[in-house]
Amino acid sequence: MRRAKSISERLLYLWYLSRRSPLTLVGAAIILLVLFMIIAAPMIAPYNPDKVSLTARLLPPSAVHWFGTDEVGRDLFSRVIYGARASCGAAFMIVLISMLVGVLIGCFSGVVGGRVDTAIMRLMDVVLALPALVLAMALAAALGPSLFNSMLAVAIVRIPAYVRLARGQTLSLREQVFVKASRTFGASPFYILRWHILPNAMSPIIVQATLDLGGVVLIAAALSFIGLGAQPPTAEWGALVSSGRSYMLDQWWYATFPGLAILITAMGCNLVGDGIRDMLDPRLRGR
Amino acid sequence: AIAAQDVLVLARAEDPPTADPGVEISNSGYTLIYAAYERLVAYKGGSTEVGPELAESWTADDAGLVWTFKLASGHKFDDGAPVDAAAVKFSFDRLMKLKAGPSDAFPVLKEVEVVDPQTVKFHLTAPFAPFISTLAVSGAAIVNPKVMEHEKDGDMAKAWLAEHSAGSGPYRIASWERNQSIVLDRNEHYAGTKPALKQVVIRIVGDVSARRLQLTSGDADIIEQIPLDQAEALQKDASVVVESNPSMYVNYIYMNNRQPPLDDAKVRQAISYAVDYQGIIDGIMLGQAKQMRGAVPSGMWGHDPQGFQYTYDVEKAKALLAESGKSDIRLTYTFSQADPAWEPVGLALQASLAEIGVKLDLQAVADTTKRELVANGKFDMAPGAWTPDFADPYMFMNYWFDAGKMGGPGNRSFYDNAKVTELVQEAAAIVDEGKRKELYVEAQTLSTQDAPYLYIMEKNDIFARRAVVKGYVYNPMLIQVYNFGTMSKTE
Amino acid sequence: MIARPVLEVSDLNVRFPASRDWLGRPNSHVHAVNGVSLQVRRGGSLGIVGESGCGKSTLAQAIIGLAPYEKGRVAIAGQDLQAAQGKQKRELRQKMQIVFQDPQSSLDRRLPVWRLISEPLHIRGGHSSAELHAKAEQLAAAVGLRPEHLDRLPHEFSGGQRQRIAIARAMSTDPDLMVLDEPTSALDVSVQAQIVNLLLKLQRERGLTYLLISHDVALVRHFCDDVAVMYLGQIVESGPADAVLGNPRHPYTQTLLASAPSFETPLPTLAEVRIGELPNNRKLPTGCFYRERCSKAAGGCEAPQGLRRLDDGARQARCHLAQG
Amino acid sequence: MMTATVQSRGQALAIQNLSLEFPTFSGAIKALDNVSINVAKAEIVGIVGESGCGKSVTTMAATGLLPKGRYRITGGSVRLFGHSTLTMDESQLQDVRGKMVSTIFQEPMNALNPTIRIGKQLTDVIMRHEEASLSDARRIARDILADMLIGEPERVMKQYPFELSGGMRQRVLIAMAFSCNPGLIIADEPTTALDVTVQAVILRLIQNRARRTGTSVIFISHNVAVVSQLCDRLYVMYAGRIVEHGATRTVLDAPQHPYTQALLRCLPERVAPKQELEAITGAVPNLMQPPAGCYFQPRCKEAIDLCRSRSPQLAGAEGREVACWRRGVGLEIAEQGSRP
Amino acid sequence: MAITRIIIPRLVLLLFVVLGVAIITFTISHLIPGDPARMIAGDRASAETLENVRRNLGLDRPVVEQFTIYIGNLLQGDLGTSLRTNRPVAGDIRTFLPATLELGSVALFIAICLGVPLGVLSAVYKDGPIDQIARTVSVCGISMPVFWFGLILIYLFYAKFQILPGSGRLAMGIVAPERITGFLLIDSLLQGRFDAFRSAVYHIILPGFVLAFANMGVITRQIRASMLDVLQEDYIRTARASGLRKRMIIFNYALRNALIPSITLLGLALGDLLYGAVLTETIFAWPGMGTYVVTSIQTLDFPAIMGFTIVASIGYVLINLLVDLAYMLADPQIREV
Ligand SMILES: Nc1ncnc2c1ncn2[C@@H]1O[C@H](COP(=O)(O)OP(=O)(O)OP(=O)(O)O)[C@@H](O)[C@H]1O
Ligand SMILES: Nc1ncnc2c1ncn2[C@@H]1O[C@H](COP(=O)(O)OP(=O)(O)OP(=O)(O)O)[C@@H](O)[C@H]1O
Ligand SMILES: [Mg+2]
Ligand SMILES: [Mg+2]
Repeated sequence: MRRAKSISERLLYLWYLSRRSPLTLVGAAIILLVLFMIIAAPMIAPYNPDKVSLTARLLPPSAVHWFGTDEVGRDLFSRVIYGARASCGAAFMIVLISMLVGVLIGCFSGVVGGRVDTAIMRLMDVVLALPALVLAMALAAALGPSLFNSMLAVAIVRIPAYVRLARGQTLSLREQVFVKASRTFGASPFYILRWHILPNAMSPIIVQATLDLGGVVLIAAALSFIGLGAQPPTAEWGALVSSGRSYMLDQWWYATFPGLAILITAMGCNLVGDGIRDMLDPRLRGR
Repeated sequence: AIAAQDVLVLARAEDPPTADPGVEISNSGYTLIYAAYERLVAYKGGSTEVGPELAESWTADDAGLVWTFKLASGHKFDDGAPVDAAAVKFSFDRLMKLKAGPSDAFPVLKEVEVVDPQTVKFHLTAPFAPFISTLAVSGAAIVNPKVMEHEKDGDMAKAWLAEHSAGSGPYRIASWERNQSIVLDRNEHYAGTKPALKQVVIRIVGDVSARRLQLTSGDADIIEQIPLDQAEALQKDASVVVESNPSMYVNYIYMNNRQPPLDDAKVRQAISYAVDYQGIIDGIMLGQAKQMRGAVPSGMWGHDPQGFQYTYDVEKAKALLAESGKSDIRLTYTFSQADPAWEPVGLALQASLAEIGVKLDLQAVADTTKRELVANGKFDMAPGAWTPDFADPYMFMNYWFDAGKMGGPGNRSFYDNAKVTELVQEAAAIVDEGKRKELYVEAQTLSTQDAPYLYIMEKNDIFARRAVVKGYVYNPMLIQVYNFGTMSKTE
Repeated sequence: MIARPVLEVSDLNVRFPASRDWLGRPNSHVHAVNGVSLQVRRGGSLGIVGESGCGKSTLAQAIIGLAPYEKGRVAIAGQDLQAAQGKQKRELRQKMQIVFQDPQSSLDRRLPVWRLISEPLHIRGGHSSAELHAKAEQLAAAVGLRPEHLDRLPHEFSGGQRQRIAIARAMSTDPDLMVLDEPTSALDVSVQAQIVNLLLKLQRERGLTYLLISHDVALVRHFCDDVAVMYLGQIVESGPADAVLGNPRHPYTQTLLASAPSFETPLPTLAEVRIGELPNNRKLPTGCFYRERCSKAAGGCEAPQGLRRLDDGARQARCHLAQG
Repeated sequence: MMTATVQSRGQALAIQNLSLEFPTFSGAIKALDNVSINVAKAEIVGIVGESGCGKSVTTMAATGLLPKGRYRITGGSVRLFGHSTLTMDESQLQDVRGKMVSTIFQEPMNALNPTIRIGKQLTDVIMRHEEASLSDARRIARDILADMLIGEPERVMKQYPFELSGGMRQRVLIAMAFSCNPGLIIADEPTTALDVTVQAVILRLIQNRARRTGTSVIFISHNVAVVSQLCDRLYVMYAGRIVEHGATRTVLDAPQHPYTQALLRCLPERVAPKQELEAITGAVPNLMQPPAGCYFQPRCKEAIDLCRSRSPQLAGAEGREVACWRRGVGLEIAEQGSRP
Repeated sequence: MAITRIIIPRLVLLLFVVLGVAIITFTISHLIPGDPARMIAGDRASAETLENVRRNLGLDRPVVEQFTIYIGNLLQGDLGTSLRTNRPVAGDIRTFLPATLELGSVALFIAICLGVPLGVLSAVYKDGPIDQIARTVSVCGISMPVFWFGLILIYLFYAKFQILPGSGRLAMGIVAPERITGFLLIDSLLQGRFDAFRSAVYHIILPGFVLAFANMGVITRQIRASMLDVLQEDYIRTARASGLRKRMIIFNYALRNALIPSITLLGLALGDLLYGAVLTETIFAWPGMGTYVVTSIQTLDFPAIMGFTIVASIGYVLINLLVDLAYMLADPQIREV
């Protein structure tokens, strides 16, 4: 009963906050749209995205092909819609993997402390100093270019950010009075991690992850653009821009629409991330 | 800004890796090497036959093991030093010592001997029919022995020659801003007629559209690597000429003869019948190609105009497949982006094979990875592109079918037919061209029946130049290589 | 026979690393507690007063086991806490409980009240959720919270109520000693009175033993049997509350009392209060720690001062000028 | 005595029936309701009340320091030396602040800019309001620091805030407040975060300087004892309303409002050790949904029906007013039905 | 004291990083399926030739030995020889680095000049129309796929309107000035080559802006956030209460403190700049490290990739060292302790 009330209250509160920041609403709308595209792609897409039609090459946007067609006559609108699956799916996996691994390492490092902590952090410094894109490219080159491999690479280079964040949270929470109190009751480090640190550290980490999602959509697309990510004929936005690139002069639509899709999706993630961060910000809360 | 009349600007996508004839193996580098160096022999005009260049005349002993060259006088390196027999010896010694890619054109070279300053002798370990042709390749360029002054850590001046030149060609490399531009200046000591172009500038312009815009605006005189669609668009511009010439650049697909079910010739034949060749040529190549007929392309002697050609015949393909007794075939097409046609061809192939019930998965990998997989036979089907290094059917027949050259060197479908191997080896060892041609035609007939490769197409070589650029002579052996020395710009 | 004290602290020293070299080794220290000895009788209450930064909280934390110490001994019911290990250590820890100054930050804002109150028991283990809830309900009732409060989150409470939750939590293990580190200084006076009443009531009813830390002299006078005045990590005067606060002997205690605002006395003149700050505790002064600020400083103050017993024997002061 | 002479010299600050609210998601917080405060020239006036009762909001509203757009003034007026501050725009306010009225805030730890040297922070203010060259400004700053009994003003001016102790910082802030000789100083709990010994010094410094320069002071505190030592007159606030005011001694010796009485009775210093204190039950009302009638009535032991339905008005003699039905003073007004 | 405390651990870290990066890239380069020898000799190369090339590259030796040799050379500043260009990698990097640095500095300059004021305005007029606009612009910047943005701008400004060049650093006919710093903008001025300067300026506008735009977004967001933090600090209230002018408060009192947390960000932004530069350079055919490393990766030129990676990581650590020092200068509390 009471719970239910507080949930509806919270929803109302969220609505109130987002009304105050219309941009967050825009972001949320974008994300919903993209989710819809991912789930309902077969229903929205007017054509099979991989259907080659050599007679319908490079047609301009029209009522039949909203975004035109590509050099082998595939419908670009359908490809952009299906592209959401590859592009966003990859980004989501990257963020998920790096977040889980990073939080695990970070909390462990923060709780254990001492030499182990130092060693872990130095290692993270090294990973952090690796130019992200280059490591991604090198790994992709080493393991063969594929969405999965470049995903793995990006995930690896993103781990340190989460490690630092989680460790920072752990360290600062460890100094919080309620955690100290728990220690005076004889709580084990594991108990403190389970009951106090993880639940309290999660919100900033989730905010970070949402913001990251936007960045990772860009990176995944960039890798595909350079030819190291998703491989043709997979419809992926970065790869689409890449193939559209050489047709820019005569067939501007080819590269333009998938690029717009990337931009808008990344904006959605960033806007929502910013919004959530503002909502969780205790300073803005009461007002 | 339109470049001056005596300066020719060439825009292309990438910097040549190096300009060292002893190392460089890409056409991109040949542009420089052919402009800066001379060889003993040269292709005659647009033909694949060779004629004198530094060598005035030559003779061979009966066994074909010793070749004697008489050097023409008057040829000078760009520092004024004469080109003599010692330089020839030096160049080949250096080539063989470096033993990088280019040296592979000389598998039987034993020794070069200086007889007198104008006479030089080549000793071979075995008769090698294409020998004279091989002397026209980039690696056979004659290098000024003085480059050894630039030697560092025993590298035979490799580092220096990577971006300088030391030859007797019409031009010399004046400056090289990596990834930006290369300036070729006239070699004042060049023995031939003084070139009309004072300077040739090669600009690196990565983006196709940018190259195209530079051509139409007159900033560039020649642009390379233009996609077919752009070529079509460019053709509409009156001030631009799109050069499209039949080349010996062939696109074919390796079928791994060692790997079931492709080890069965029936299956390979079925696949060969299932492909819509004309569809590919029209749809993907916009007609700028033609279907291959046997291994030797039409521009090369040894080509068999009556040779057997697979046609698009789904029924026959299905029947052959049924004969083979194989079903549920699932194959992988391993490709890279090195050639822009490979991906669409893969897609077309996928569609075609689906019609005969063969499922084809496309697997895209880095080009280096693809090469490695192919070299080690870890693939089902993979597209390949081939150009001859020297003008001899040897480049196709012996590389593609000799069971001793399996994997990387050339026989990438791991085709093993003892009879064919014997035929091509015999053809390589005799000098008589008529006899050789017979042997090669026979080998082609035999091998085409086995369908080790999918013979797709001979592509046209396409680049665009401004109409004011005159005097260009196309030679199918010299893709991306221009006769700058005899070209000019006139209104 | 005098019962054994619940808490015995002897010659406790606590220092924190203040700066480190590049290898991370401390190369200077903050000397927060410098040789404190004290005892708390069962059922009694000891107040500790002193300026901010004099080491009161550090002392409390060292006692409760949150601040490591190198020198000295803390014994609870005769058992040394630092020497204990494992389960025994946890049990010893649960014999002491602490109530912090800020009730807001001492409660995890994500846990419901019943979970907060029963956390020490949860950690001890062996109780079902229902048992914990029931136990929490009893404790809540004892501190004046209603059962319907148990499922709420701390942010739904006022400061005073939160402090009640913290007190209920501290009582959950039936501790021998409760350390109260400024339990009311974050609260309004009206609420302070509620909490003080509650604490006193609990002491009367359950015979709790308190160690109260505060800088409010009036509160300590009201609340405690005994008082110890701290200055720069040392106890400078101690004894029964009425005696020490009614008739201070140490010059520092005198200044402290004179400065405390009151209705009756006007503001002290500037000369009376003497401007001065707590000396740096990175480098401890020599001799009497208070010498620099002391208006009565005289010969003999350069020597380190020990606690000396005064007249009746119940009081001690760390000043050679304090009349015995 | 002193009060009389001071009042004849005119008003420094006159807040008349100021009402103010903060609109929020779940409703408006009625932070101030009909607050009237008068400060005569050279007078030291105290405002006491529990945390959140609106002490700071009152003075910040009067000086225009509340965050723009976050609050709404629903009535009343503020006159500062005859100027209406509520109608001023930001640039006029900028001229008033520091020059006519200065504020000393509660937290000395964060009230000085951590990255700017003390001297610069002081001279910036001085040069903003006085026509002074940098060297003049430095001299003024030095003098006033010395006046605040800061040992080596020159050295302190070269230091950063974090190098000073809390007491020193608060003295710097007081110096800054006094630096342009404003007519009114608002001291918003300037000593709450400090030790008693330091507190005594600070209070003395404020008092001495104010008396010497004839500056009016509003001293905000929740510590009645502190206020009693310092102030001429006293306002007691509860939940956004003034419940009682009068000369300090009168209010403390003979508190009229039950809240004031309870506040004084719950102090430990007035009760024998270990005795139960007379705590005020319950908690301060939620200003979003304040109780009907007198805001104190839910906690008041003497509340009658009238208290639960109608808000009492301040009433009484000039300079000594109480808002309580039980004291009878307001009854007549209530009967006239001026306010529900 | 404080300085050494900051520098020494960083230098130790530098060693760690270089070693770590070397190990990682070296390992990757040996996991790679591609054979560098085949790359040099061409894929038709005979087994014999391959063998010879491998021997020349030292690839026939045990991996550990190869690594030791590599590290030994590294310590002498020798990054090996590029497989593709046959030139020393260190030399290649020296050739290409200035172009990237020039592009990066210009982009950073633009980003700071636009981003900081935008962030300040956005915070000062929080929730107002300016704020909404600034936030939209900054989110656009952060979310912009650099490679696509570059393409669009090239299409518009170069192809359509033909007002700006779309690739390279200098126009066709213009001879590059002597190389002094490698920064064309500086070299051309030093030599009084105004034609080259003009051309260089024209050429850097588009790539500079594209690269700047993303970073501007990040900077705006950061400055806005820290300005908002700072503006609600007590000392700002003090400054307001003492009647200081709004402009003075914002720029002298608030911005200064808001910049301190942003310095750290600047370090990160520089890292991002590198990533953005790689993409921007490929789009604009900018002859810098980005183009170099992309080509190297496409051709699996591992000495070049390793060299680049090591140099980039050293750069990263050094930038962070600088950031820490700047932090120390900006924050007196750290400086004086
Ligand atoms: N974790 C710590 N690390 C370093 N120094 C510390 C630490 N905790 C306390 N200190 C220092 O020890 C000294 C004593 O601090 P403590 O908190 O015990 O004082 P206190 O008497 O409780 O003051 P307050 O009344 O302000 O709470 C202070 O100088 C403080 O700066
Ligand atoms: N910006 C604001 N937005 C919303 N409510 C506010 C704001 N500022 C103050 N309030 C509310 O106004 C009321 C009065 O606050 P004020 O700060 O004046 O209290 P105070 O008497 O100064 O308390 P304290 O002694 O804690 O300083 C409080 O209930 C507070 O929650
Ligand atoms: Mg404390
Ligand atoms: Mg206040």
